Amino acid sequence: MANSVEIKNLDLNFGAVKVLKQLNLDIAEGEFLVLLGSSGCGKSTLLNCIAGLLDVSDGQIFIKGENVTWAEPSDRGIGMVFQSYALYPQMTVRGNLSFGLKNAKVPKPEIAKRIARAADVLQIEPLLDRKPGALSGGQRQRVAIGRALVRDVDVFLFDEPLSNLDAKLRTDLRVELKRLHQQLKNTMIYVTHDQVEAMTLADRISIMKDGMIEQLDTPERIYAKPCNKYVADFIGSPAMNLFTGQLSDTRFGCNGFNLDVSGYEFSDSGLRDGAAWLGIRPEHIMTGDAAHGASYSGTAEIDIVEPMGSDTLVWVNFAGQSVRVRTIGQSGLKSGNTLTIGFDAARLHLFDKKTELRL
Amino acid sequence: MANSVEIKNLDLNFGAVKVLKQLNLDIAEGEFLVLLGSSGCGKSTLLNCIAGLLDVSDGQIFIKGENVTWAEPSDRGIGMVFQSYALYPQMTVRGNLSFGLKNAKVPKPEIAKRIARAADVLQIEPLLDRKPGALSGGQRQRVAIGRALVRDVDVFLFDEPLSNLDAKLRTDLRVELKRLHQQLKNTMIYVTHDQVEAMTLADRISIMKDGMIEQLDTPERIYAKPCNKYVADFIGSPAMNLFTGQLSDTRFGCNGFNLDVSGYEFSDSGLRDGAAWLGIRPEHIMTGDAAHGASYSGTAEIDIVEPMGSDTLVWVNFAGQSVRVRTIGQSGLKSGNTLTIGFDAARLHLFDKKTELRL
Amino acid sequence: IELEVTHWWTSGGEAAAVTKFAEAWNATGNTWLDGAIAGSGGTARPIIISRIIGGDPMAATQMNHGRQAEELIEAGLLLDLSEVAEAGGWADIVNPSSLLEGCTLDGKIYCVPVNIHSGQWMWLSHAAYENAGLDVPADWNEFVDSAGELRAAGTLPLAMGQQGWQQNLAFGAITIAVAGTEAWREVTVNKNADVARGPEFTAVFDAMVNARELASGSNVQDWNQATNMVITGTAGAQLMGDWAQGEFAVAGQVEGVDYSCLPGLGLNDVLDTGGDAFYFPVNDDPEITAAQLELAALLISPEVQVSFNLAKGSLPVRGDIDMSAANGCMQKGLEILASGGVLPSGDQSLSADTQTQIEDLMAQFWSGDMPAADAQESYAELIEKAD
Amino acid sequence: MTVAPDPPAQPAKRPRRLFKNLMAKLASLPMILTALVIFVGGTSWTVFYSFTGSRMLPKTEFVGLDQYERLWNSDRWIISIKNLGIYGSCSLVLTLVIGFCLAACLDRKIRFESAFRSIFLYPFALSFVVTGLAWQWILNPEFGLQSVVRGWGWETFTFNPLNDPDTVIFGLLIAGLWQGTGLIMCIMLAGLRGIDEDIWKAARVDGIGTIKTYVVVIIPMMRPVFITALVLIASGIIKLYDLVVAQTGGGPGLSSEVPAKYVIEFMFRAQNLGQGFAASTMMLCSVVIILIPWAFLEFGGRKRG
Amino acid sequence: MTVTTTKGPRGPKPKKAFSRANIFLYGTLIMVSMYYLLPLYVMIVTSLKGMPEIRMGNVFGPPMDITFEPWVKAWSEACTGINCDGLSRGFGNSVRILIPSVLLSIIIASVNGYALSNWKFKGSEVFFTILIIGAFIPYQTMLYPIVILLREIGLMGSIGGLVLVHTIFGMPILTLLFRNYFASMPEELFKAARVDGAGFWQIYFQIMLPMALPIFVVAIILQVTGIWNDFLFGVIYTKPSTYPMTVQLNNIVNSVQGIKEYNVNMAATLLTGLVPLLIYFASGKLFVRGIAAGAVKG
Ligand SMILES: Nc1ncnc2c1ncn2[C@@H]1O[C@H](COP(=O)(O)OP(=O)(O)OP(=O)(O)O)[C@@H](O)[C@H]1O
Ligand SMILES: Nc1ncnc2c1ncn2[C@@H]1O[C@H](COP(=O)(O)OP(=O)(O)OP(=O)(O)O)[C@@H](O)[C@H]1O
Ligand SMILES: [Mg+2]
Ligand SMILES: [Mg+2]
Repeated sequence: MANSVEIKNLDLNFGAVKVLKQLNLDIAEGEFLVLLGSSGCGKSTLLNCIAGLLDVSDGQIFIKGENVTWAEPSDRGIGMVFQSYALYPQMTVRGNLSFGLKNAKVPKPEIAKRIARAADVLQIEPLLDRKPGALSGGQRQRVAIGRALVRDVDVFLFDEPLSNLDAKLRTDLRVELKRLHQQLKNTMIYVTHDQVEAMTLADRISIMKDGMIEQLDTPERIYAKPCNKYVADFIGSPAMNLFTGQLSDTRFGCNGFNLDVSGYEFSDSGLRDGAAWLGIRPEHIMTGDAAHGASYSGTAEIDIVEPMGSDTLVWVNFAGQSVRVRTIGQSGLKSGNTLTIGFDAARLHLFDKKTELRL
Repeated sequence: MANSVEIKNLDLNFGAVKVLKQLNLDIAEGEFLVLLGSSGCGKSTLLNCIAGLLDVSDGQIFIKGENVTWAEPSDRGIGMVFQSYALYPQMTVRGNLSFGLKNAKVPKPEIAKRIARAADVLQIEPLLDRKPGALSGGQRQRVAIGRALVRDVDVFLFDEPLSNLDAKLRTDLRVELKRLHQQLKNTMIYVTHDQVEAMTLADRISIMKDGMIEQLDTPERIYAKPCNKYVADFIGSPAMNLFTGQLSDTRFGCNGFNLDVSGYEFSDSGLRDGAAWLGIRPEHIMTGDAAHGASYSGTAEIDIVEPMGSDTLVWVNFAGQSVRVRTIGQSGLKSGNTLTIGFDAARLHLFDKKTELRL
Repeated sequence: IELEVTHWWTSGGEAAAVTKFAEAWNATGNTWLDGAIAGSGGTARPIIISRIIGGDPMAATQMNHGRQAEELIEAGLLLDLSEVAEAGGWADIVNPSSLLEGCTLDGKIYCVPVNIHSGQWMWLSHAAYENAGLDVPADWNEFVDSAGELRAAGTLPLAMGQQGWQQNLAFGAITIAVAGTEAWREVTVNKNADVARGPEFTAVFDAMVNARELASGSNVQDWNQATNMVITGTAGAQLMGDWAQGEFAVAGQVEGVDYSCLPGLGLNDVLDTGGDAFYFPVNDDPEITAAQLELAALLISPEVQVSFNLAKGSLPVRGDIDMSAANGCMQKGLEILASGGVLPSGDQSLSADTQTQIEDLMAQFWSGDMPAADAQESYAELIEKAD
Repeated sequence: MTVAPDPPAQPAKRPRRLFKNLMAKLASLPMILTALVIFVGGTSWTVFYSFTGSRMLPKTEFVGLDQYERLWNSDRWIISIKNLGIYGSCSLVLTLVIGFCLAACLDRKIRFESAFRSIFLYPFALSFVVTGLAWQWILNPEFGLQSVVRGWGWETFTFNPLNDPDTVIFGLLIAGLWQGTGLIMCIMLAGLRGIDEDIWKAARVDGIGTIKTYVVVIIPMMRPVFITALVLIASGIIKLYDLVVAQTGGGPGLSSEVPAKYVIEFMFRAQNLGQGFAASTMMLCSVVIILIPWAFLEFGGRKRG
Repeated sequence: MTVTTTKGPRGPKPKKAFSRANIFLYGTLIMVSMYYLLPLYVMIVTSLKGMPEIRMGNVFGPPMDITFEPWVKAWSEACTGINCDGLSRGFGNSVRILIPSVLLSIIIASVNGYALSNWKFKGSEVFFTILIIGAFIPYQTMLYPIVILLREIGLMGSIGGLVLVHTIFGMPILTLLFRNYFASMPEELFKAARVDGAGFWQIYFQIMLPMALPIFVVAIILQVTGIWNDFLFGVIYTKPSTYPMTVQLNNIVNSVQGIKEYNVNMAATLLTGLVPLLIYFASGKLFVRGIAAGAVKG
């Protein structure tokens, strides 16, 4: 599969501040790539560079094999959807959709055809003659997508397109977006700091931190095999529990427990000794009877119980720290009681203490 | 247990608009009550009435048995925490905490003592001499809580105190708040439109809609036995699947399936016939082998699969509509495949079609 | 040809006089485009100068002749009128000849003097004195003596407009009357600071302190408002130039009956011979240049001089015309002129810069309580530095 | 991740700097010209000639600092500066105080707000010339305020600021405040409206009285608004000219002279350009002194504005 | 839930219409309003009186005989020098100066503000800073250089020259207003338009301009009043045939003939202030809103 977007050694500085540092990224044709990272890590900046809205300081950008590093945004074959929709408030929806095409001097009948098609795909025909002010948030977002759609672009860029919407709408539009991608098969680059969006939408997720890419992989692998402690901690909600301790061959010991990790799938690095972090996701901690068969099991005092309907989040005091445990809904657990918890070696994560890389 | 806050027949109009309508609410001493509802339903308005920041149009408000309908906010024994923190930006944290006390002519040593205690509870000692501008969002929120704390009030009012914070911080502060409540045992009234917050924090949740209370109950009961369709649809994420059909005694039939509901725990209303809604939460739909033993089982085509790490959300086409199914993480399901799903009568919800009340 | 003429003659008498010019010019088939600028010369001068410098000059403009225009002439911005002057024989007819000298630079003539104004007049209200049951004073000293009684009768002795130039004018008049012409000439023309520090001027400044007291309570700003106080009898007297007479005329008052005028404050029969002149900025259009020269000749022609000066209350610049129609005050002035009691005007001797500073000093002196000695010293310093 | 540094298909060159955003640069040309030719050029020209002995016309005859020496030895200049100092400090303080108080009153959800606002704002629509004349008439002792009050029977009432050298500045102030407070009120009102509603609620819950809340909480929060207002007032004060000319003409005597008037008079009436330029250079310096701290506050701390 | 009606306060808190705070508040406002209205009242009243009545004193008394004579005189009869056509001539000139000046200055300033906020280029901030400092330079400093500049481009004395001067001196504050306003518009809108292939002018005309109405209102109000009220430039850079109304007003008011005709002067003053006054009274609310949008930040 050819690469749709290639980014080579990209640097971007705002004055003295280096926001993107020697960044490399290849995105395949038709891929849905999500850029995920905490606020201020440079996601929007990267997207703006790809769109040509920011001048890169160094490096090159290729779209469909063509060097577009210095091309105008409108000549790059990209469409962009913004968090605040950025619809032109004084134009009707139709005007919004046709603005770019008129600028590109596309003939009238062609414009009408494309708008009709986009309106059909996005189901916004009845809205075409309204102004953005008279649309709901979700409708506006759809029009914003339509604006990219009509321009028949190769690459769609989304900058947190759903974060201004309320939770319910966000879920619905997320699914619509996914369906749209399955239908259009365009390359899509999607910025978000919402993990759920990233996990559900992405073919591949690129986790960014401080202008660099920490891990670029499928959602499943990022969840199951985070390549370092940062990614492990970042992905998953509630976050992974982390314990610091000492690894010696097949055992991990720390202040409070000690367990056999021979069931752990070590990476190729070969390291099996020394100070290390042990991580386990709240949903992988077994409780009650199930815990007894685990690699390690012990008891902990329940601190706080947070019922969330479908499941319950329990905060227990264990090994000198507060540990999150996710268990079934209506668990009947009470603050102050004791809970038996168990760790399964196959579902642990081990990271080197110094490099913080996965062992 | 005495009632800490009592609201009787409260009306509030903004001009001709009736925002609160004959609202009654009793809050017990030490209770953590969450007001939950969609935007614009009147939650903040109710809170402001309790605080005395809005003049009621009709009705009475009692705090600790005293009629405070006309009392000044500062005389009501309440403390309030705002979404935007509303810290005085030019004062240090200490200044913010002591301002109200100084104004009430509390003696200096007493002020110092109270600040020390609040700072201790909230762990903000090191911040006392900073200005709010130099604090992070979470720290500001803590100071805002501290401002209510030092005033030694009976009732804490929170207006979406966490919604300006990012997801991670929100989770952490939520737990802190819960812990704080366990420690202080004050009455707390907490406004939010975030279900997770409501479910995890509340002793009781009051679900509001259009200035009226739809259901007032414990989180567990609201989740397990929503009293009407609105509450059922509102609580739970992703939302409950709803099917409209015909109920005749022990069977519910609709366009696509028909199942035996004799396992359903009907309410006292006695109604068992007529047009009705059937609801089932995504997490209660059984899949694969487990489905076979259910009250009803059938097959559905998978539309979209959304892996979310710890579990997977599957959208299937069933009975002519899109149905959400929540299943385990790494399910291996693929769009286009067929999935066996099953409904368990004990976990269904039935609502009258007309009154929308639970059957 | 339409010629735009700027001036700052906007009071009643002045406007009437300008009309005479305009009528005469319009009668020749040309058009007089009036560019009056209200306020004193101080307001008008920046406008006039910036327009001349800015390359969009008017066709003719009023300016006090004297040193004000020197630099404009040097910069070649003003039209050389020598031709017309020669043709009209101005050198012979202009009396006193100092007027034409003021228009001359390097032997060329650049302006047309149109009238003679003198500042050394005292105007007295008969009504005011009658009310107080007093005789109308015949000179400054008598005036000072009777002032106390006048004030006791509820009449302000001396009307004084609160503007530097009016106060300076009063200073000039008092100087000539009190110190005499010699001392005046030594200081003003020869810039002799020693004389300015001398006893003659001490007397002058003492007299000034007196005058300041007599004028206290005079709250008007403009000179003609002050004149109006004399006309209406709310004030006993005013020190003002001969142009004040125009106001009396407009008010229909008669010299000797309703008011009196005392040249040289009745002490010294001398008058300075300042006056107004017209300058003609250089213009590219030869047609306009021709018209400018025509206008220059017209302004000094006998008929125009008569009608203009009668209206304005000033003296004509030519000695060869019949001014028998003039009223008593003007006749007095003409007599003094004829008898040679003539001084050059301050404008011709002192630069605008120095004048302004003296005016400032006077303004300060009159509005405050500056002691005579301080004022004298400051004045002497200004004279010392004058160029 | 390894990067194969394969040569780009078509090596795209970095475009020339000058031609980037060419249109924006062209469109900004009027601004650039104004800034450079008029403001920088004109100012430098003035400063340059302030070192010459120019009289009626600019001449390059250098006299060093003579003009400045004379300037600072001139009574009139000193008086002008003093007057400006008195007028300026009073005007600054009073405009801010009155402007803020009025804005605060209007912000109290009162009736007829827009009527009051229009009343306070309309003088701003009138020029200083009109302002000066109107107040000259009202303050005229013969038929203005003084005579009216005396007419009511208070025979000894004396209010004649314009003819008293000691108080004439306050006469100017009355008119200046009348004209200028409306705009400041407007700006303050906009600032007050921008204050988070929750702050007010927090203060009420804390039991802080309205006035105390304004003083202790709101005013400190409005610092940027105050700075904007301050700069506006200050720049107006330095330019003070029309009002003086129309209302008092600098009198009585020199008691209401101001620097701007000194500049004009010396440039044109006294025909001593050098002196006028020296005075205007001094004014320029004071502007720069006022502006530097402001520019620092306004542009220093932020990246995007 | 059963509700037992309980004793004690119920319903809205009774509000006293004349609470002490209210009396103080409205009292202050009314007192202050009187101060602000006094000059207007005096001007109107005086302008409707005849000279004899004025001479009797009391500027505050209402006119006993209302006469419109002074207004007529001020408009068309008052004399300056030998021209006795009142303000009427200046009105036409003012309009002819006003319209092009306002249009030109606002167009240029809005484009500048737009370029400064959306198309920053190297040095743009420097020029802007100079411009802003320029706003505070006393005009007097610039008078002479501008005379020379106008001479060089041959516009001295013409309406064109004055328009240019107004445009120049209006530029700093207007540019600031527009820049702040455009900077407060979402940047994403601009980005979206660029992705849509719109250029500098297209974005300006099709996206920004239609959204900038409030600030245009403020700019127009400021410029109309500023230019209409201008005296200094009007008197220095024009000539009698092109004098604006304020200069005529000054001429009429300062041409004292005998005693001052206060009624005519006041009528003239009112006539001159009429245009900006009307604009202010008509647009009070918009002005406040626009000021909030363009001038006050932070
Ligand atoms: N115009 C600018 N000038 C200077 N620094 C900037 C500018 N724009 C962004 N930055 C800085 O660059 C960094 C990356 O910003 P960017 O907007 O790309 O973050 P982001 O990952 O999109 O964050 P968010 O999730 O909050 O949108 C931030 O630290 C920000 O402060
Ligand atoms: N001052 C006011 N004047 C008129 N209507 C108002 C006012 N304040 C609120 N409302 C209306 O009252 C209703 C309830 O507002 P309220 O702020 O209580 O909602 P909310 O439940 O807090 O919503 P959110 O979750 O968005 O904060 C809304 O429809 C709102 O439009
Ligand atoms: Mg971003
Ligand atoms: Mg709310």
